[in-house]
Amino acid sequence: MPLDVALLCVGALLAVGAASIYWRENEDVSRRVYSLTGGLCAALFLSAVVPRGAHALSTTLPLGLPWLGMHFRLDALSAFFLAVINLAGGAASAYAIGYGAHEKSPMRILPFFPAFIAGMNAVVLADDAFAFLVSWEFMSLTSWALVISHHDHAENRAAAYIYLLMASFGTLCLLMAFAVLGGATGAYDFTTIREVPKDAWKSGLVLALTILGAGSKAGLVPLHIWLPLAHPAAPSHVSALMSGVMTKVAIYGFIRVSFDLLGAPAFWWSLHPLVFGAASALIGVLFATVQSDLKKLLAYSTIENVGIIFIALGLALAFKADGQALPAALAFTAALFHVFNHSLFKSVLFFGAGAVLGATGEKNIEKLGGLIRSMPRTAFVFLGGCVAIAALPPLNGFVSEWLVFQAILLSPSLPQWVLKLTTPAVGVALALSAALGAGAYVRAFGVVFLGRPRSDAARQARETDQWSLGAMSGLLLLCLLAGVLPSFMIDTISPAAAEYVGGRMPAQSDIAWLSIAPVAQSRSSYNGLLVFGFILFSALVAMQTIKTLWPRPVRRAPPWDCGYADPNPAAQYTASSFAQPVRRALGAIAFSVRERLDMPAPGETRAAHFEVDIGDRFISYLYEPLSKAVWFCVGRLNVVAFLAIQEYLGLVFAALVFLLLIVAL
Amino acid sequence: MISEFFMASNALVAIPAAAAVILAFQTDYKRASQINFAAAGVTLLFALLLILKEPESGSFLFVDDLNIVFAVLSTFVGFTTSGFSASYIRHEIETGKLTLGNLRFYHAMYQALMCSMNLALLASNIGLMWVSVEVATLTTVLMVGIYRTRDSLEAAWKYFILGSVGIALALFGTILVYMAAEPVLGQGYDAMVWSSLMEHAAHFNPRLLNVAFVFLMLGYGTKVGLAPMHAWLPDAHAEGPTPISAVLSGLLLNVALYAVLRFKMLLTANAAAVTPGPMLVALGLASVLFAAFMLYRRDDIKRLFAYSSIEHMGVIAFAFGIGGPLANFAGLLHMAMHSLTKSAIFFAVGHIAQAKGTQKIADIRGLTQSHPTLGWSLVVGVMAICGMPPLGIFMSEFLVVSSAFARQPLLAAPLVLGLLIAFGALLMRLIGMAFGEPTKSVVGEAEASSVPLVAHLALVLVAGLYLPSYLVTWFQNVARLLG
Amino acid sequence: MTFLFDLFAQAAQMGLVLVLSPVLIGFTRKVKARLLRRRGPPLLQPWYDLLRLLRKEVVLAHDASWLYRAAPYIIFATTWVAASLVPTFATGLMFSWTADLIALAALLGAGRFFLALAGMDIGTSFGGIGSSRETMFGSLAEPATIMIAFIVSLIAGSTQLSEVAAYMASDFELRVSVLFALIGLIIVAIAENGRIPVDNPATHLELTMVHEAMILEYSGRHLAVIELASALKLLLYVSLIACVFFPFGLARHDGSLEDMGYGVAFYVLKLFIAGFLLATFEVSTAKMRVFRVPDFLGAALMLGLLGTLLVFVTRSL
Amino acid sequence: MQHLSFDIAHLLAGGLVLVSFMLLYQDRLSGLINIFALHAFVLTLSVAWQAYVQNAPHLYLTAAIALVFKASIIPFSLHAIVKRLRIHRTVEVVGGIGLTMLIGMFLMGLSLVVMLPATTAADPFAREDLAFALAIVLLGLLMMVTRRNAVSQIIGFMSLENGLILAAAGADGMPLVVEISVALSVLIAFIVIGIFLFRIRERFDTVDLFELDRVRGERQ
Repeated sequence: MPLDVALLCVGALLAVGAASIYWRENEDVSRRVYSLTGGLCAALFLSAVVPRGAHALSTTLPLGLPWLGMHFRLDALSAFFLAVINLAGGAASAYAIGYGAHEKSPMRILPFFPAFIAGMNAVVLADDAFAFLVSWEFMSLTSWALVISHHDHAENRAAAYIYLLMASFGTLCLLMAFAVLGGATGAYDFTTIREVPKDAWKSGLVLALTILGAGSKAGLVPLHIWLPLAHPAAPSHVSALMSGVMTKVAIYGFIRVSFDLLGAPAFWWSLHPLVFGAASALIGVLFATVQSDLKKLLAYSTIENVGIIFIALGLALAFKADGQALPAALAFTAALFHVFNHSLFKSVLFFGAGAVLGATGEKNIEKLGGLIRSMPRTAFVFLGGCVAIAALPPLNGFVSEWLVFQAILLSPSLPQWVLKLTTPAVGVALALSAALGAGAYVRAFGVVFLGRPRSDAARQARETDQWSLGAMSGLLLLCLLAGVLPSFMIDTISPAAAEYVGGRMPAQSDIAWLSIAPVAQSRSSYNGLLVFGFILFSALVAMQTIKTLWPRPVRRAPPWDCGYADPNPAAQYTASSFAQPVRRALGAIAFSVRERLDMPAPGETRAAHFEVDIGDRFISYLYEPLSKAVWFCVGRLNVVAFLAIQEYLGLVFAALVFLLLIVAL
Repeated sequence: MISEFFMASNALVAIPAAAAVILAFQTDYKRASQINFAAAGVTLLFALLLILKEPESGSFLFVDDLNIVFAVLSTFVGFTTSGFSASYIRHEIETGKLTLGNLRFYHAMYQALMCSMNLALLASNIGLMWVSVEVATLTTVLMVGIYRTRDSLEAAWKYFILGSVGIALALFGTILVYMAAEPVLGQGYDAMVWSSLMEHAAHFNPRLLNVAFVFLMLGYGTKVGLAPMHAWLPDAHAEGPTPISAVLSGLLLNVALYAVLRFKMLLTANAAAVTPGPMLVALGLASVLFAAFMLYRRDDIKRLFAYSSIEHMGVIAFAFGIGGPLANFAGLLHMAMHSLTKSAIFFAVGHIAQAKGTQKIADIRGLTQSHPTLGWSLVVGVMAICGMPPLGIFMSEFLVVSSAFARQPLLAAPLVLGLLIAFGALLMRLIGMAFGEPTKSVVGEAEASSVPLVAHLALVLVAGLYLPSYLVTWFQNVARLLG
Repeated sequence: MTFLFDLFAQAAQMGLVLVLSPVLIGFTRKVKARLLRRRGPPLLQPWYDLLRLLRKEVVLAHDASWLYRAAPYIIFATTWVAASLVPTFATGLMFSWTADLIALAALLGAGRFFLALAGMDIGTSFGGIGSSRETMFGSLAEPATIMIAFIVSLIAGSTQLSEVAAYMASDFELRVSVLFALIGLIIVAIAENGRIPVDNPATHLELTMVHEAMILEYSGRHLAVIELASALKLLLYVSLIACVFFPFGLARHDGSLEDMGYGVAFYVLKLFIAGFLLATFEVSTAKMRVFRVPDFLGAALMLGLLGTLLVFVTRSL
Repeated sequence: MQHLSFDIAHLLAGGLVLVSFMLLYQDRLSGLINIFALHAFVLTLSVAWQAYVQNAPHLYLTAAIALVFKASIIPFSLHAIVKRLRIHRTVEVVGGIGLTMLIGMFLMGLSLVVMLPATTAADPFAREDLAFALAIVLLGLLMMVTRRNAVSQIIGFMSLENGLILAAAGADGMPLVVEISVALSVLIAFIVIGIFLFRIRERFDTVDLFELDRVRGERQ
């Protein structure tokens, strides 16, 4: 029943997308479309969370490949992802009711937005290779249309180009993976694929192809280059969905193949996710630290979080391969928990970025500042999002990272030496990326909202509308709840864990004081509720005592700044100067920096000039050579377009003689 | 004999022939285009009638599962194209590109082309098939050259020379097949009839069949447009009137492909002969990769899509070369989807070229803004031709790649590479044409009737989501036939 | 009854750390002064300063936002909670399991987060310098802390400080990785508390200052709260080192009252020793350039990683 | 009788191949046209002989077509065209006659290697004829590829067609030969007319209706 409802809603979403074209004349079309989408997302969310009983629901529609039909299935995992998708999707729709109002060409967005959400839902519901790939590529296609919706900027068009190219590369990889799994006989439905026995090289090939396919969609380094281009290009509520949800759908694809379809894992499967995950976490966060475009910054931090999730998944694979059910469950739970968290706070942050963009029309944070005074509510919510994503207690980001750390702490029990040597390194990468992430968000919030406005646009900013604020605060509230009451989340996830890694964490909700203990109370435990309570309590106590004992007035005065106070806002610390120490110390890990300083000699009156440009090594060492190679072949082959007829005849002649020789000999 | 006279398949040849004669004397071009449309429609009806009463076989024509697929497809595309050409030529007359005399000739030739192609598809013996393919070539040559500009004449000439060499090679192959059959089936007509050939193929002299297939492959392959015999195709598509480009891509290539498939079946029926699969696979891969690279530097919109036709013919040849029920099914599906999509794209391209007054890709920008219907249908069409879901070609490419990769990964990998490279080129061009700041346009949106265009795209969309089981069993029979 | 007793013990610890932290600062200053042949301020001088600050009016810059005013209390709260969750005189106190070693690091991280934000709020150049550098140091110090946490918790088989302390007290054999952890933690402690050679807590007009630069604009009660928080932070690190590496004389939470008394005595003793060592170290070294600090912290991180690797490997032997 | 007829057929087919080689060798246009007439004439003889041997009357028709159309009308009109285009004296510079000859020999050998083992079943007439026909086809194609001048390229094409006719005639009792030869003649007529219309002086692909030097649209 819930599955049927879900499929019905997916169809309805598509219908809404189509209907928007007919409604294009009347003026409240965008409000109508977004509210309908929101409602359908709510329905889908409900159908995901209503109790289904133990076994998975499945159904088959007479679509797609005729002898196969389209199989759909709703089990614990897909239900979880369904919930994640539609939570964010509903929030995005609600946000867009406000945000989409000042969209100059709404008809380039409205038809595709519901279709995009429908595609993502269909991916997690699909139960055969064809349905999966159709919805997967449909998701890419619709999001492409959304990325190119602001098509009058050349960089958006370039972003859209690279995006769809990478996306279909990924799809082709997945297609080949499924071909290896079930192509020979045309038995594409997952139930059959599960039963087919796989030999080592086959599953290795499938795994590699899946990493390429899912990784290119999830933005795993080195397949990430499209992500920081495409996500900022789309309108903010779409960027939120692409960053917060679509990458998760890609992760779902990876889980589905590597934990489900491929059967029992071998230990070396875990190496790719671990290594690439660690690389993504570090490189992503370092790029985020030096970005000065707010949405690009958020996109890079998405790469970081995807990396964290892949690290957890790699650990889960390793434990599962070694038959350690409990640690596997812990790692798996951590991964899914982080999926959930990231979808929440990344949406909040993109919504906030959209609000800032709407209020100032400025994406470059070097031109912002002081918005906390003109848009206090947005500032508060954005701050909450920053705290959450910076993995600080008591919000939810910390809980999932804490769980990942706990999983790493269990990994010495893994027998393989290569894993013994890898996991600590991965742990360092994780710790570094967590800390750097905090720094990156200090910079983001501090430069955008604190200090003094650096441009007129920032000076004239106004608070954003109620819908946007409502959506953001709702998600932030969820972040807080997931942070202080993690035990419920863990227990919600554990059925999926039980199904896919064959073990579950001890039930958390009955531990005293609602604290969580992954393995045992004595080994490690954390209690978000109490931490939150204590912080609140002690802060209030301190404030109250001071206020009552020493009530002293507050006087406003110009800043002192050691006497150097400079009224000019340009004298503030800029974003790039803020990032400079990290860039100097750690930048070499991730990118190639070129600093150019033009310092006038003493006595010269012209201004000094300093600029930094930061290059992605993967682009300069991987992608540019590739495109060069293609263009080389193009140039070489192009002469064939301009031969004389008899030269063409010569080609035919040569082919004829060649084939005759073959049959003759 | 009487019963044979009333065969529905005769109508497929007779109606266009009659229409051609009528149109040759019809001076009013509006009336002419209506007659053209009507004749194509009736032909289509008879083709559909064939589905019900197949198989039937006479002394010159015969109908079986294989050629009826092609017949229905070609009559359908011929019908829609005649509809499109009605609205296309109106504009050509208004802009004075074509004179009334040209048009009389044009319409007559259109029906003659239909006639010869149907004849080639339904011909029950290899000699007749050869003759009709040759006639089809001549008619299309005349149509390609119809604008009388230097480029069009040159394209026609190139097409003519390469085509006739191909035809000659095919003829030699045909003769060889006869000589292979003659010792078994005895002298005379019998040794050229498909049915008897297929029956006794097992006893033919295999080595002679091999040599024959080399000639037939290259000869008819030239008309299919497989590399390296492709050279005529881009120019012919680019310089002729757009309806003819649509017919070329949508039909003529298929007709030639049909011939190749027939002879492939003949060879597969003979155990001792070489398996034709590898030859098809090799030519297919060559075409895909070659066309994929060639797409990048095209600056003429019709040439661009002509090269994409080469690419897709390569994919189809590859599928049939791989063989097996799954791949053959995929090949047939891909062929059908490609004809529909590519002709739709050429419909759109024709209107676009008229609306923008140029075929230079560089001068076409921002279509989705200046001509929303045209622009978006171009986007849909290109996405379809690139194998994006939920459109039909995705399904066939899914089947081709997956069935091939499961069995010969080393062959499928280059195919996938070619598809990706081609996609890169087409997407680049598409974004350039459909988005960005629109360029100046000479004609507004409303001029063109987009019914055939939308109809094709709708069909492709539906096929991508749902194939009626009747069609599927039908295709599967054919796939089994193809071995 | 026991519940009340536990509650009392927990409260006692909270009070204790609050009271002792400025005293520790004062003691360190005193020792330094003596080592420099000065008499130095009285032991309780930090408390006097705090009270004086509390009695003063608050001067806020025009551009100061609500965040600027809230930050001191948040910083204070996080630090205080963290400090009161580290076993000082007794293990396994009522709420000691609320946050383990990693959570403590994260709590301090939260404090740093808001401190850095507060530094940027007024929009002065000094504040920016301070925040930027603090972020830089933090992003190296925090991983180092976590690596050290890995080492000790892998050895003790738990991230719970009480458990770790108990384990270390009961069957403790000196491992090289423990040594690494100790050195690393000391480095981190020095850096995090802005002591020489990383930063100089005694100066205000030096371009290399970090902590002081961020709180430059604070005054009155806000400044007092922040100073108290930083004192708590120092105390926290000292007691962390003490309870992990020198867990002598720690009482158990179910121990009798006099055990607790002994525990307190031991604890105070440890504090004074630590303060003495810190002072001597500070007078014997010079401050380093800011851009050498990453190397300094990087050393801690490397030590942590080495130690962890050693533990991973030795675990399986 | 059987033996003799075989010898004659063999002789004629071989003669045709020989003439093809002469075509390859000849580099003066008018001379080329005359040799082509000879080629067509030999074809006529050989087709006629086949007709007589297989007593297939319709082949006489084919032979007649060959004689009338290929051996007289075409050469005549080609002479006219060549005169009209004022290229009747041009001596083609063919890159290395010797090399062309060598390739021709190779092709001859190839066609024998391909055909003889392939046609063991067929009767001797067919075998020989077929081998020679293939040789003629290949030589004609070779001529089209190597020659630069339009007229000589056409002649190459037509000799290729002659090879086809020879093969068709050689195939015992093959139906539709007449139709096919007619169709081919139409094709050739088209080409000749095309040449005449477009006044192609140089190669096939320079239809110089207008100015000679031009840049095709795509050449960047």
